[in-house]
Amino acid sequence: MMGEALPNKKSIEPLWWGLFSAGGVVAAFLVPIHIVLLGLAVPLGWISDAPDIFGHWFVKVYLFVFIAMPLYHWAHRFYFTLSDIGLKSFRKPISFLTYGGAMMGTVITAWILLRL
Amino acid sequence: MDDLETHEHDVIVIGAGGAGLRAAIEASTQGVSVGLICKSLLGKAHTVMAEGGVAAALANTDSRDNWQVHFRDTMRGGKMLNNWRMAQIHAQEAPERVNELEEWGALFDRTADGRILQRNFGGHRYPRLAHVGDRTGLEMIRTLQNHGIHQGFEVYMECTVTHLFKDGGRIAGAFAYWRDTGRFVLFRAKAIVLATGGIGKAYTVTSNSWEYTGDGHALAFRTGADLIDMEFVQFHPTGMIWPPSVRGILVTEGVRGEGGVLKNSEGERFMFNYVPEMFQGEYAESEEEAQRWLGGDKSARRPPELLTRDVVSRAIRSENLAGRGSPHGGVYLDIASQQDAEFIKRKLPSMYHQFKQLGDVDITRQPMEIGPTCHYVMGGVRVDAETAHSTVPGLFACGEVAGGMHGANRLGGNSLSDLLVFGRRAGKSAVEYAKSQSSAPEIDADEVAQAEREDLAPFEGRGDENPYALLQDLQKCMETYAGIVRTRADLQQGLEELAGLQQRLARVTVEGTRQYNPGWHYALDLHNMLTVSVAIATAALNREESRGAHSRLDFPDSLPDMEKFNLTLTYRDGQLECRREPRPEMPDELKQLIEVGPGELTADDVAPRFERRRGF
Amino acid sequence: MIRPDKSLLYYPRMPATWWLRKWSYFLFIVREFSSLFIAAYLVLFLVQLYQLGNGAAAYSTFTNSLKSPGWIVFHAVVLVFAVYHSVTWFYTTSIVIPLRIGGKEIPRAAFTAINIAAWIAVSAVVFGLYLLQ
Amino acid sequence: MPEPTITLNVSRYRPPDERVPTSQVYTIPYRPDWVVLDALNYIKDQVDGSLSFRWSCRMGVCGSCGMMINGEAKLTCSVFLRDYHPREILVEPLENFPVIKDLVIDMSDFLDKLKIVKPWIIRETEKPTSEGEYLQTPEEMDAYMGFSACINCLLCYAACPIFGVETDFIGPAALALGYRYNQDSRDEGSNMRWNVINDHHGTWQCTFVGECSVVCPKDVDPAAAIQRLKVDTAKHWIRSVLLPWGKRA
Repeated sequence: MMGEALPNKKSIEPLWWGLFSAGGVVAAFLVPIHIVLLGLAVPLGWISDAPDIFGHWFVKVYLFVFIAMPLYHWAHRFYFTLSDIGLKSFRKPISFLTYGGAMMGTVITAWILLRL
Repeated sequence: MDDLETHEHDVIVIGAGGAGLRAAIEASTQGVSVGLICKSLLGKAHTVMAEGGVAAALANTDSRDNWQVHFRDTMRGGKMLNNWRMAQIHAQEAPERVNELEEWGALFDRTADGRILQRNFGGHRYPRLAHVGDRTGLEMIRTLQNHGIHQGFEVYMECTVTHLFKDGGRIAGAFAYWRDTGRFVLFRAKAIVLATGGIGKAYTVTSNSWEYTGDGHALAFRTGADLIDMEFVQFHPTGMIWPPSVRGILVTEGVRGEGGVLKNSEGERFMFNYVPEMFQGEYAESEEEAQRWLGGDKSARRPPELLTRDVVSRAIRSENLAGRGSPHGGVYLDIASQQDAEFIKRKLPSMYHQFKQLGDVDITRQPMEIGPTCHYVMGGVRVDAETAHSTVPGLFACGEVAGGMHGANRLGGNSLSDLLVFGRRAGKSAVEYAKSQSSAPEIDADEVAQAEREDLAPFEGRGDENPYALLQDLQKCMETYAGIVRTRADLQQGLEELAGLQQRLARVTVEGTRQYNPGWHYALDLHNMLTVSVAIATAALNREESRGAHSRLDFPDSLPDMEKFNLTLTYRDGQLECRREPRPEMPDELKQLIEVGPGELTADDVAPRFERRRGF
Repeated sequence: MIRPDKSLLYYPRMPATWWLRKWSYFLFIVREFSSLFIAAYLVLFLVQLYQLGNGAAAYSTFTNSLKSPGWIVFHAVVLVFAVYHSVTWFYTTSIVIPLRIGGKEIPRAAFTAINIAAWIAVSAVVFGLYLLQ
Repeated sequence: MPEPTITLNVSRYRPPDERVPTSQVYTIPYRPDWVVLDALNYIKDQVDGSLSFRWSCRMGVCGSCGMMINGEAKLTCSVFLRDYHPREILVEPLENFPVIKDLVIDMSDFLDKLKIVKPWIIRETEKPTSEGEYLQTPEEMDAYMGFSACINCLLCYAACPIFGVETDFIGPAALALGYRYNQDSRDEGSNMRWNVINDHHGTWQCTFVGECSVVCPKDVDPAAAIQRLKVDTAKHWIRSVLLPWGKRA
């Protein structure tokens, strides 16, 4: 049990939670329509593919947010889910995998978008 | 005794309801070591069940109110038998205690301009009860608990005290057992504050919970302290009566305060027929006038449903005897016809849920079936008004376990203010007393060994008496012979049966181990309940008149001569001694307050309050 | 707070499979795992963009492979999780950030409905813009 | 016709002889107007005087009689036998807490947690009581009133799997209490609570399962309180990072 006075440490959790929330919003509003468009409608031939659209710079900015943010959403949820279902003793490595993965994903996303 | 767990404090408070918490808070702010012992969990004491509100002449809702009117209402409600000094202190200090509680974080319903809202209640001339919906007690105990937990007093939870020890004449400590392990524990203390609440479990139909077994009354009594006014047991007029499993559960007086009316099976508002002489002229005389009052007309007088509890309880009983009762022996309490559903749900949310959930009744549409339920004991440990000191040096009492404050009948809302006012005073004076003791009192090892033997006796298989069966018989005995109305023959019969129960108690045997054993706990509680029951019946037998909550069929009138004394009980050499204690003369200025009409009191006293408000 | 004896207490242990005990717990875990499916989809989409950067040939090879039944099923499954995420997200948002109109909190269901309407509108806009390109 | 009966399967734990809970089956007369607590009291009074459980008010306000009824956290004074009859009723102690005996749990840890959220009004300068109450409009009161109705019954802790996994989690009721004081217009102490709330065992441990609010018998909605605390704490964090020179307690 923690004592009366907790150390006044600067926890970074508000930052992760903020990114998680932003990612959750992006995912909630945009992911389903993207799947419908690019994962189902185009492959099934309902509409034609339009890769040129990805070349516009503002679409690149949009895609950066669209991809990177939900990665933090995943990282945060997955980190807690794994510890909720009993892996709390592996918290450290899991946090490297999840939050680290999201950060790496951000860099990779930027790189891929820049070379388009 | 060497291997006995022992704790030492300057002040020990027994009981963690409102009074005990307030006493412990006060004592610990004075910088001494304080221990708070409670037999159930912290924050679950009976105060939590108080609903309607806490009475204090804040004059927020009606500017005509002040302490003098509150004092007058309390004395008249108590049928002049109150310790006038206590009633005076109570009326004077209650507003500050309520404000203090508010400052500690208590939530109260508010007036539009942000002050504490007050509601009407039986016997109070003006709307006086500060409240939050109908869960005021919960808010109070939570505030006291939350304020108390950072005060630094030690809490001993689920720990039941069974004996008090003295060193010479003064208090020295307490003997208790942990409920969960059944192990014994000794507390050394210079001063002990009793705040153990009431005795309601001695009756079958009661609003009280299992904790209310008169522990403090019995502990004090056996330690040599006087009990006072024990004949006065309050039956709250509105308890649930149907279905049987909820019988006795309280229906707050706030229902009537918010406009609820009482009707008999013929649909008549019968309370108009029961206004006692003392209150003639103060209550509405027609339904029309009562309606105007409910509509906010200040010239109209309050409806007779808001008469004091003793009067209403007896009226309900009379209606039943006359064949105009409800099917299950009560009457109807109807707010549905008086207020709209939205209002009822907002002002009385707990009542709405309680009836919906437990009784399958929608109180916004249907009347409630209600009847009297044992609710409060006015009698208790005789204490000094200023200090809450009992007749035993070092032993203090506050809250319901203390006697004198409420006289022959308590007004609704006055118990919550009582426990704040006198809880604080008891804590304060216990510290003063403890500091005045130069040497720590000693506890006699033989007495401790004796206490241990007595407490363990039920495990020794001395007979085949079941504690629950005994408890039920005790409750039935008190309900039958020392209930709402009494006669000499009944009380004598009751005392005889109580003597029989006393003998059966010696043969009680419990099964199982000492760990959290409810049978054993009951067996020990029964000692206290029997002690208190005998005290009640004896006092009731000795007061040959009817007054307040004490109603004698063989002496139906209040006798002026009997107003001059209280009945005091003392335990001496194994014998119970009942004597008439003359009441101290009240100063003339207080006498005047009671005799004059309330309207004449206001002008001068109210003005300074408003000056102050503007400054705020 | 003084407690006498902790040695006799029984300490229950929460099994790792607690989320199978109750339907509401199970739905919670599904909600949390939806983030994994969404992330997986996004990684796949990243690969698509990467292939686009590798030139038209690489890109069309990749998009052709998305026509296989396996990938169609994958997308369908992810879509279910994504929609589940959206709906639960909008509902939880109504709890986290109460919408007040005239000082009163509007009902959570109403706020959720508003969010869902906005979601459909946003989806329509994205759909429209893509078609118009 | 034989009298109808109902069966209760009750968890028993009797140390020191038994070190793990067992169960005991009681078949008692069935009364449709009885709540589960009435049935337990019947067992204790008439069948088995050694059965231990806590209760007090019988009216859903003291919060003593919380138990697991068929796996759901409930106040036993508020659930009727008729909702289960003729099925058997499984009665267990509240989940996630150490058991003292039978249906009695140890809640002392919770009382310590209450303390650390500082559930009292904190003011920069205290006002003497003689000046009367703090003014607070009905609207200001409404902002936190719903969060003040907690009866410390611990059903929310029993329903919270996160607390089950990590008992250091401050948990729903205590955090909701902190939120209640932060929302109170009379209070100026939210900076003093920030540390506790921002702790890993504070709000951040909560993953919003939401069951605490479902089981709460007083509609306190601790889940909402905790999520809103997260928002407030995140805002506070941003301020403290972006404006580190700003005023902070």
